[in-house]
Amino acid sequence: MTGDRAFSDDIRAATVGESRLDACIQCGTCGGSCPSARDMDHTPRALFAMARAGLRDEVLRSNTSWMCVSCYFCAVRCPQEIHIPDVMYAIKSIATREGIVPERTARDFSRTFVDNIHRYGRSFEVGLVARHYLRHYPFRLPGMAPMGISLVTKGRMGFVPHRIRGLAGLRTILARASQLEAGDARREVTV
Amino acid sequence: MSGYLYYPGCSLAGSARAYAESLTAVLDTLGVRLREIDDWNCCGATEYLTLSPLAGYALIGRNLALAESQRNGSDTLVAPCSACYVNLAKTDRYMRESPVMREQLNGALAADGMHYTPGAVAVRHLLEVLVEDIGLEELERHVTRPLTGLRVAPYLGCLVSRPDYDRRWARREQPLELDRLVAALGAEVVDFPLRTACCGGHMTQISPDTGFELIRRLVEAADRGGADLLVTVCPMCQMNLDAYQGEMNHHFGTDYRLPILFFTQLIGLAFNLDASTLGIGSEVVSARDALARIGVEVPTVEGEPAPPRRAKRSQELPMPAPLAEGDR
Amino acid sequence: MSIAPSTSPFEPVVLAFTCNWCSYRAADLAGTARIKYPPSVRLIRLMCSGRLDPAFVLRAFASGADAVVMTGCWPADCHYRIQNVKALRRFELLHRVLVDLGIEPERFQRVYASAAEGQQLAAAFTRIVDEVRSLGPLAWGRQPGIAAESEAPADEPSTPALEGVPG
Amino acid sequence: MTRAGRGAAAPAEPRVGVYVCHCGTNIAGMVDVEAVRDWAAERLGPHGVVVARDYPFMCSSLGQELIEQDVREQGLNRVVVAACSPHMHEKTFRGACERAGLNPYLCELVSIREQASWVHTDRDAATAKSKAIVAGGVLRVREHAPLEPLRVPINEATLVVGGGIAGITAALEIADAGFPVHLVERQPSIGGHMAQFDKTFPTLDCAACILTPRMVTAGTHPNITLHTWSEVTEVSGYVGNFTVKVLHRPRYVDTDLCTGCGICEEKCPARVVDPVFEAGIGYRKAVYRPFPQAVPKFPVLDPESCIFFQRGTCKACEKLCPTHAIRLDQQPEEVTLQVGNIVLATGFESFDARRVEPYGYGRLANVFTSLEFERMSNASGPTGGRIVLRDGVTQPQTVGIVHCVGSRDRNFNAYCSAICCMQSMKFAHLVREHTDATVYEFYIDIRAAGKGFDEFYQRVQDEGTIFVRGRVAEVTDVLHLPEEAKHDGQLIIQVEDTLVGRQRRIPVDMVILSVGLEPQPDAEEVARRFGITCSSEGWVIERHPKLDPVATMTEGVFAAGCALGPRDIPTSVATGSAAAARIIGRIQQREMALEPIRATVDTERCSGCRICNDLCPYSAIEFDEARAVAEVNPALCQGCGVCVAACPAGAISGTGFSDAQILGQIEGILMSTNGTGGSPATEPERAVPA
Repeated sequence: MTGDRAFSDDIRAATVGESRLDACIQCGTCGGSCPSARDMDHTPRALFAMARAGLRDEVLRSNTSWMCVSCYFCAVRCPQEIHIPDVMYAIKSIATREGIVPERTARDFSRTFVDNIHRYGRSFEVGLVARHYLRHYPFRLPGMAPMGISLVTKGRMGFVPHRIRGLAGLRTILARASQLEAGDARREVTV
Repeated sequence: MSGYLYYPGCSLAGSARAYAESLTAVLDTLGVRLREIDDWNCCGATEYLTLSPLAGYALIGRNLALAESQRNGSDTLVAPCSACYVNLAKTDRYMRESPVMREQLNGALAADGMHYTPGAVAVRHLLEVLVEDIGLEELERHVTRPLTGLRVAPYLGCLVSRPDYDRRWARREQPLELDRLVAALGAEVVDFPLRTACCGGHMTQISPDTGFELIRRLVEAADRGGADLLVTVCPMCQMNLDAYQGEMNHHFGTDYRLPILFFTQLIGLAFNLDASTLGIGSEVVSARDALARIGVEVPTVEGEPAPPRRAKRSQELPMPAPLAEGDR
Repeated sequence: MSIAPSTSPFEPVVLAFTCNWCSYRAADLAGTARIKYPPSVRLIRLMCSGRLDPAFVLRAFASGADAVVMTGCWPADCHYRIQNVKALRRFELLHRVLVDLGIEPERFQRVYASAAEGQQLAAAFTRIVDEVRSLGPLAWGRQPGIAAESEAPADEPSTPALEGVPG
Repeated sequence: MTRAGRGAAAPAEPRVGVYVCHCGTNIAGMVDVEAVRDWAAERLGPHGVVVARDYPFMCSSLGQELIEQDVREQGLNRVVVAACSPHMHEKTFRGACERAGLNPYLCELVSIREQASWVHTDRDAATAKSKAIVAGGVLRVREHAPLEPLRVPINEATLVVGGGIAGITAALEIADAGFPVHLVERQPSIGGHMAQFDKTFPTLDCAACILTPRMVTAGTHPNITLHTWSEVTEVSGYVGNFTVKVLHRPRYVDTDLCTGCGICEEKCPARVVDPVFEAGIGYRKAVYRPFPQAVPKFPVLDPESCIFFQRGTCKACEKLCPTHAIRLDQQPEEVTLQVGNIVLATGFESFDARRVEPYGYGRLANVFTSLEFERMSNASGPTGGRIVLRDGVTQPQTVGIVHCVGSRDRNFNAYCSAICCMQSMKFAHLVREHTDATVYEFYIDIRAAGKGFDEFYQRVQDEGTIFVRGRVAEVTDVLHLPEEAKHDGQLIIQVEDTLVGRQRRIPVDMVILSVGLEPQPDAEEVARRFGITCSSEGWVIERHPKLDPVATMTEGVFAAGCALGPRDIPTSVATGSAAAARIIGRIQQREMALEPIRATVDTERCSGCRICNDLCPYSAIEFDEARAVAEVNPALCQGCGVCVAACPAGAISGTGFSDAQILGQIEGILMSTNGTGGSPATEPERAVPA
């Protein structure tokens, strides 16, 4: 098994900030610290070993990065100061770019969220939760009704989304950024 | 000390309106002026970076660019939401660190004629501003209704003291700033070792079993510590612990009723501000019973069990002293 | 520059004065650890950065150096107690004079490196070479007034401009 | 001493030999040594080079003979060797010259290995640079003058700082050789960390049984003067002749009268936690001996915890002392010592485990540090050797030992503390010996490279200790319900078992944190006081990490034990002995040769401006009022050269580093290294100065 030896370079390039991924000593502090480790099919440590072994496909198909909650416990505890959450974002973005969806629920939640931003410039909580639950947890909706009603009656759920004035400008910024990212997909983003 | 730039974030304009109302009321009392950034946009939480990092950072960068152009003398940008705070702070930090990042983000911002100079604004969380800039003594000076007898679990969640790449917090796992603030209000701080544990973030949306377990742990630990209520500094934490507490109870067959308030609501109460101006009442798990204790003289009533205290045995070995500021 | 690698049009010559106790050993350490830096950096050993006579710097520029670096112990760690602080004062003064003479500030720099800091020293050398490479060759030596200065005989090291500069 | 520099008699016709070393492939692999040789012969001919050779190993005896032969047969009066760093072989080649009858200071070693072949990757550029370096050497050596080394007498007495096992060893070796030693220790007793331990790995020797005899010998040795409860406050002078000030803190006990009976300690009503010897899990009195075998036997009184000093009444000790030895009005006392050499054996401090927040030390009662466990397992410790939880009673059923606490962690110390793996396995063995508990070891890597170490690892495995490969993420008392309900009151170790690839939560009763070793908190200050350098972490830097591992950059100051870095007992003892051997050798020589690098004043040119007077930190420059000129005292001058650079009249010159030598080297090193003329790089028309 030789694997894709350029893969960890790709991850490093896609990581914003310095990844330090090559410094991993496989101690497992990340996997031990992770609050969502039990949902992951590989611990972060194992994922990094796989990445270094060039198991590109298995890494991109792993749900590990999608289960990351960005709590940064791993980042502050890592004895090698690896920027683990940023590496997770990088792996997710490579998977997204290549159309690999290991974790539909998480991916869809992100998408719905991002979609709202494109529509309004801000997050629209009611729309977000409603769309997400209808799609993934329709059976949870009845159980959640009391909470929903409570939030609504207490004025915590607005039904009219706020649209920012500079939405058109924001969209051009995001479009330009996406362009830069695509053109730069394999170039070093960090220094 | 007047004049902070203010980035409320989407939740404060929506589900966490109580946070927005209470922080406004409290800062008004303290005479601190906030200037909301005009036409800010969503920071993308953790979701945008997932799909497209550069666009995610550009999204955040637009807010920083707006802040810079609207500075007008104030160069501290306050974010009350922990996720917004960390996003803004990280973007600024990475732009400072990496010339490539600086060039690319400003390239994207230029599409709408915008620009951000890294370091132009100092991004800080509301908690830090209250503790560091305004100071506990100043807060204490405004306390007219000490929260005597109220037992509070201080909960920071992630993202305030972590990742903290600029190392502004002495402790990143057990910071005591919120504890000190709660104590300054006259309330009793319960031992709450999970003060920076994860609330589950979006796990309630993508992996409910894990999300509920993370919520349970926090609620259980606060309950074990004897807390009347838990205070938080982040709308996401508040939402998870408050709104999903019922579903969590249902999932585990438990019956916790732990009110979750924003720390600014608690400050407001200690300042003797009207509960309605602080958004109290909008919490899903009602804080009525817990708050009934405030303002009432609560001496050590007979019959009420004294706080548990382990009998000191002669053979007990001494404990190390807590880490002091001067220790290296 | 004739010794430059053929790929680059201009490769500066950087002369670094080193302290026998710290930076010279840091350079030894960089060697032992095979840490790389550009070959255009050449070292001269002194016992202390405090030995650096302004005349050495002027002679170096006059003889073709594109930049001169004074390296030495960290301020509190001088092998000779406090002599590097005197060196620092002299450096600041000379730096000002050189800038007045039209030399870019990047061409005369100082770097601290303890005997253990081979990596840091190599990194500083690399950075300085990059900076000087972008400045281009030093044209100063061809200015008539200065050229005359540099032709002072070897046994008259103190130049009039710096005469009487105490440490 | 010979005066040199400007005006010194240099032979009129320099005949320089250039010798380029291949160093096997170390140099020849990246530098074209033949080209350097040819270039030197051809282009440096005008500068006096009469012979240029290359050789695979110049430092070999054949290589040296080559030089000797040329000096004799070709009448060379200057030699340049282009090889490794002068810190490596300068003495070698000077020796070769001396054997051939040439003054050794007419030889210059220039480095084309550390400064060229090892740091560059472009062969042409490295070769060009090597030529320039050789040219620098040739133009420098032309200006060399014959010198004689300075000879300084060596005071027979030695100062040893730190009374741990390394310092005790060094002191005993030197004292046994018949020379006086002053042993200074900050604590009330010598013994150091080793005195706190119960057993030593991997042999499980009783630490006290092997240490106590040495402590007693040191305490009673006629050649050793103990200065306990004392600190070195000032060091001046130089090798052979240091003057050291030592502050004796008041013990409040007259040691001439005290018999060490211990009644004062027994009767003292003030009982306080002992954070030093008992590592915070035991108590001592205000007047105390840290442990029964303390050397010297005299107690000290700690005014911070003494009731009399704090509140003004008590004096129980004074009243009850049978020999009336208590002196509550004792004052600190400073003594001045004259010594020839110094050994720094200042040891280490344990990493403060409270800094690793997720491990809960200081918050969770049953999390202990390694030092606490050492005291607990010690039969003379606070629990009498019983392994118990913080309640002082309950024996643990399960114990988790955490490796690498504060070590191999860029947030704290990036280095490996070297002893923790073995110490942790020793703990596992001791827990198993004293209790029936199940023991877990949580490790990243097991580092058991010493003699008998891996065998010990296997033994501990055989004893049933469970090894889990994974760095512990956190220790918590927050349970995950319902599956952990039965572990209420226990601690949970959360870790990724990396060999399984799963997060595990392992309930234990007791956690032992195997904390790393750090330099003493005042290491930098001490280094400054003794004029040596330490690394950014604070460990003493050796003169050479391989070949001179106990000497420092400062002549006459040696280091031993953990002051040099984390190490175990045998290595501490070995470095203590090594430092002693070096010093004994020097004392027996009675004097030693020093580099004659000194400043001298040409009184003819001195204008008497006195600028130099205030520049010398050694007060080596005196002003002769009568003649109105400055003079340098060569015995005090250390050769830094600051005055040389500052003299506005150019009246001060520095031997070995004269203006002419350095200016020559500048010209040479900037010489163009290709083309045909021997001219400077950018100004072809400018000639090399005479």
